[in-house]
Amino acid sequence: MSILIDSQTRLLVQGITGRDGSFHTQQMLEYGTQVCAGVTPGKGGQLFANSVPIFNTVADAVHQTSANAAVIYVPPAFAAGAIAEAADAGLGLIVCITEGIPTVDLLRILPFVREKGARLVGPNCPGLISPGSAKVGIIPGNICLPGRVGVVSRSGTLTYEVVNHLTREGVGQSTCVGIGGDPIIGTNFIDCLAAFESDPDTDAIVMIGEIGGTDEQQAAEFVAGNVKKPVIGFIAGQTAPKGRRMGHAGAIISGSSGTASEKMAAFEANGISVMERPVDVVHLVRERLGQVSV
Amino acid sequence: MSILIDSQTRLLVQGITGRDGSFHTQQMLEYGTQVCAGVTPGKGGQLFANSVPIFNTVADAVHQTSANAAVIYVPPAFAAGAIAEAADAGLGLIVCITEGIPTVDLLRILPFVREKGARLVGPNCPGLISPGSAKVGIIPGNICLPGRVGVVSRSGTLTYEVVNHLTREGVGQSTCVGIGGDPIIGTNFIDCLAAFESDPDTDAIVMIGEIGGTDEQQAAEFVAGNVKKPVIGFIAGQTAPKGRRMGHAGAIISGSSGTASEKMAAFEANGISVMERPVDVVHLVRERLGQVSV
Amino acid sequence: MNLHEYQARELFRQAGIRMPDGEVATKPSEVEAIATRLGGGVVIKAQVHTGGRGKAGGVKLATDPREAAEHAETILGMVIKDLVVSKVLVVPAVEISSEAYVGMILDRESQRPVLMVSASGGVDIEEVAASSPEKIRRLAIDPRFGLLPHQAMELGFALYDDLRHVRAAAKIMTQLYDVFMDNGATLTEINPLVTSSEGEVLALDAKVTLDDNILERRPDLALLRDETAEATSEVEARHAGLTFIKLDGNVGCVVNGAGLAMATMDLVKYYGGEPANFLDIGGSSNPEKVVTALRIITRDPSVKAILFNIFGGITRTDDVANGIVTALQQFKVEVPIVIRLTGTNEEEAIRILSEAGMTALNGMDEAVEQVVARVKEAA
Amino acid sequence: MNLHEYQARELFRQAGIRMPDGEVATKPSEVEAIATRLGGGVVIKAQVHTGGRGKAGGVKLATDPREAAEHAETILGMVIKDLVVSKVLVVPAVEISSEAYVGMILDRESQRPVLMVSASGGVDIEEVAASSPEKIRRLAIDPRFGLLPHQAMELGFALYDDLRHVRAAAKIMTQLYDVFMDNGATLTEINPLVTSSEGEVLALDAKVTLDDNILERRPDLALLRDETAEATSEVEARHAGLTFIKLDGNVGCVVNGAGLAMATMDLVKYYGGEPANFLDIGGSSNPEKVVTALRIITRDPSVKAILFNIFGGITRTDDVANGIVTALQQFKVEVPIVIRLTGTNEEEAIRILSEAGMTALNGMDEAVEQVVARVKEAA
Repeated sequence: MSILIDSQTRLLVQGITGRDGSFHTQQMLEYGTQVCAGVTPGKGGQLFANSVPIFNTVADAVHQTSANAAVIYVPPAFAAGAIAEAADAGLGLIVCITEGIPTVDLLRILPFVREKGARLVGPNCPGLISPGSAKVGIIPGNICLPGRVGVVSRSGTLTYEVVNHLTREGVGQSTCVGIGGDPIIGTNFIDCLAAFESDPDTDAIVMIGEIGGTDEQQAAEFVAGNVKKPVIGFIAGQTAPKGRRMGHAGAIISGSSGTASEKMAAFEANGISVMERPVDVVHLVRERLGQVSV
Repeated sequence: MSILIDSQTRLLVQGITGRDGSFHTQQMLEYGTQVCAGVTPGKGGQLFANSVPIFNTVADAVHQTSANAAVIYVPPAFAAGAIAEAADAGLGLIVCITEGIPTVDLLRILPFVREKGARLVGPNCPGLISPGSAKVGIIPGNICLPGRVGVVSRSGTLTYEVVNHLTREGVGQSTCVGIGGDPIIGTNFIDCLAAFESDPDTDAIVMIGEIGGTDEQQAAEFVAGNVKKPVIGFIAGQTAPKGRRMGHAGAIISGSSGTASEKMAAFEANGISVMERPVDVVHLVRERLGQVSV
Repeated sequence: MNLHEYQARELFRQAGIRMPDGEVATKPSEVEAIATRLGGGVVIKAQVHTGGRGKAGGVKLATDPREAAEHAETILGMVIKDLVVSKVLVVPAVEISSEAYVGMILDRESQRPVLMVSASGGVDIEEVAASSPEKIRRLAIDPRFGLLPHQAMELGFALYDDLRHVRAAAKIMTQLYDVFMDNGATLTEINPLVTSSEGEVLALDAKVTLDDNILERRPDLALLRDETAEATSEVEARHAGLTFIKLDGNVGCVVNGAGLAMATMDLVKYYGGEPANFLDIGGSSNPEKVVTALRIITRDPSVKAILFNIFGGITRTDDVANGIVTALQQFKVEVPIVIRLTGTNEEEAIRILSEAGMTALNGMDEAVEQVVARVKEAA
Repeated sequence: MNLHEYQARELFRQAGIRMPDGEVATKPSEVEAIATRLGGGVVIKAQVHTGGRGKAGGVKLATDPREAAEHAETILGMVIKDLVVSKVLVVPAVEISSEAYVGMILDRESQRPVLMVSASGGVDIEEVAASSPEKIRRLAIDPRFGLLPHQAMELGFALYDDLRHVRAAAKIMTQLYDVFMDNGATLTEINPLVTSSEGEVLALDAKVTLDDNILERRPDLALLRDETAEATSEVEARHAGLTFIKLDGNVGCVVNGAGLAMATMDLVKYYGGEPANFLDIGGSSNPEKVVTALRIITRDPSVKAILFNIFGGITRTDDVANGIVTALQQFKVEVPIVIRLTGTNEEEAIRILSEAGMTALNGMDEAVEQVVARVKEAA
């Protein structure tokens, strides 16, 4: 009951011995994710946490362990290379947590990833979690609850805030995906909306956007044409000034384009219920699910 | 009764106003080829030979004239760019006559041509001719005769020599293709063999190779597995010394590999009749066609 | 990171883009010397990170070195949109036959660099895009192949008829693409690209915005940062690993995560308050960051109350609590602080705060309502 | 075009490949000075375009400057496979822990540059390829993406265990790819790539072959051509736009087109003769080319008869006929000439020849049989 990852996902961790990589691998293992291999060049042959074999290269790791997904915690200078390595080794899902990758590296590597048929989530994203089954990335497991609402977001902690409201009120999630706030990302809203739409275990979708770009507008049009399930949306940055980058490289209003009001209008025009506050998620989901079941 | 080009081919000439381009365009027009457009940047709007419209860009030319093939006579420094331009404009066949293109330009541009779904013949080749229908390139029309033998060759004048023997003895040709003698070329023996094999108007195939590389050996294996029609082969360079480039950039015996004897052995081992001299082509074709018709 | 025109020109020059000569100066006497060296008329251009410098009087034509020095006197020290002009660029005046626009941007939709050209240059390209979009030709460039020669030529023909101009413009487009990719830019722009009366094609302006993420790899580019052209508090924040943007309200906000920070600002507004800033302490918590955050915010006299909104994931809420306590030991905070903490190590955080005599709230709405109320009490 | 080691080292250096210092010299006194500057033991290496210089005594170790000068005395002027050594490279002697092989070639089959590495370096790689192909790892590089970091690392792990060595080798592979692509090479090779006793990874040799077609675009590379290292007649031929290769026989051949030229040589052999050369006058005919061709061929005392085999397509046979007539006016040709001409303007050609008292044949076999007979008569 999820998209992209589930209890069958065999995860490989690139940068498993680094500070972030080792901490979050421990967390993923504790959550029950099948972490079957780690990669750190030069540490091939060692074990992580006395259980996960470490390899020098992703190719070796895939060959030995049949991993089918990768999560990347390597430093920004090496991250684009790590993405290419995972794609080249045939991994179908690559989740890149690393923040600060030069955009030019991504521009160059994305066509390679696409040719290899891999799906990249991120970079600079919290990853994803299918509550109760698997967690890939850094989304805290304890705020999630297995259930039937799909969540997709450009943000990290704002996602936690929204998910936390759902969980507290007993509204579980099928999968929560953080797609990242950079201008160039591998997986966008539409990809996730399409996946949730065709996931039999998702009943409603929460989409959390922010200022900058036109991804939300395009997603809204996609919803109108292709998504039958109820969609509830939020846009952060109503009070953001123009021309200033609000933390995320992608969160910037250029000229008159990319404003929160423009995006919220697109949501409303395309049948997406708009949350005014994060807390509104609960009643809107319930309302829309109620409508649907009528 | 031909491969790659016929009387329906609508040809565009890149570099139509240059010395070689204008001379050979005249020849192609006289042969009856449908030359429907020329391209020379800066001369858009003019006419070639009072009949062929000239455009600044291939895109313009294709848009205005529905050309479906290009032949390129531009100087080496611009030739790879011209190939890309033709491919980008959607032309299905691109014949590059230009000699002296830096190999590194071709390495970079070939994947683009392939992605666009275009077939490149050459570069540094004499082009092709479907006797009686169309001529694209520089193969002299007067030495050819319409008929049912396909000819494919790495060489220029050696092809003329062989075709001349056929024509004099009344053995006509379906199409003659000069694929060029460079190490990196767009269309190879196997491509042409496959095309001739499936051409209902070709009965036998003459393949003219030379020293260097292993294209002929691979072609021979392809013949054994995939070509039912009789194939007659020639290899130039039996007396060539090792390690010296015999004119063509591709004609060089490296170490013990790429020798004429090795290639002729591969021909014989795979059912290809080997011509000792160019003149042998006539009786071998007749002999093999006789065998087939028995 | 925005570059000054004179810095962008240096990157252009490395890529071979043809431009008039030009030199940068900080004093009128230098401007006079440069104008003398260049000979003839010159243009003096304020070097500030903002558009509209022309309208603000930051660009002036001088017919001789003396007039150049006079203009420099006026322009140096001028304030344009809150920014003080401390440098001017001096270039020869060029007689212009035509003005075009050529720019490269990072395009989110195609996930590619996009080259935009327009024969209508020298004006605000966004206005052209809005009013006459048909006047702009756009081309998404596939980085696997780069800007192909025929693509550049096609766009050149969209600007000019004369083949020499077309070829020159095509070359400049290729060079502009190189500047973009080789330096990790998110924008490279020439506005206007002109044909001179001698028939040359020249870049009369140079604009480059760099991807901040490239700077670690390219210390040469990082050196181009001009911190004098930024607000002091934002520079201080960046050095501490924070993202801080000053706004006009009175509720100081300290949040972890950019999305949550924006949502927090929005909620302040929702409950009738006005956020005084955007402040993201980022993913990895560190008490020192919190101290710096508080120091920056409390320096702003318009701040009447401070809101912490921390959702602990990677961020450990106890680190944040420690930061608050440390800050309050180091300096006095005159305005009320409302703290919302939840997530990682939240119990420890609450213990730390309560030992220091503070309490923390669990809900975001509750916290925002409270901080807005405190501001109103203070008013 | 083959480069000398010292020239290849310069391209390597521009790409950042780590190598021991080294300098080139043409006199023993210079070698002594360089050895003094470098200090310690040095290796003196003959700069010739041929393999096997080591076996031929063209590479020598010297423990001090004096011995270096002595070795230079021996090596300079030495003849290795017909080539006179006029330059030596002097490099510090390096204590070596391991020798590997790293090379890039242009691969016809994959139509890509192929990187080859082997932990068994310092020996003839073709022998390794023949005897133990499993010791060589090959990777075809997609020029759209270049050599990706993980690909270089994987190959690095095929050579070394120590991560520092792996990273250093991966870096050198990337640089070697850059040398290949940036200079239009068809071969770039390091044999051996060594680990020094200090743990460094260094290129101890440098080999580069350039694509002749790149030279027009790159005058800097064209300057590297060392015509003293080539046969004089081949240099003369190239300047005239011909391709000429000296062989051991006695039938001089002048042909248009490389394939036909080879087929002509083969046919000479078939009819019992021995070709004295490969000579292709190329596509565009020009009487002057024919004159040069005849001049070069007649200089070879072993040539007993000359065969022209011209199939006119772009080549105009009348141009060739004119060239023959002009040449015979300019200098005396002592050996018989057999001419086969067919194709473009053949009637005019025959007229020109007959006016000069010559005849032309129409068939290739006929002409070859006749020229072989003439040689036998002469014997």
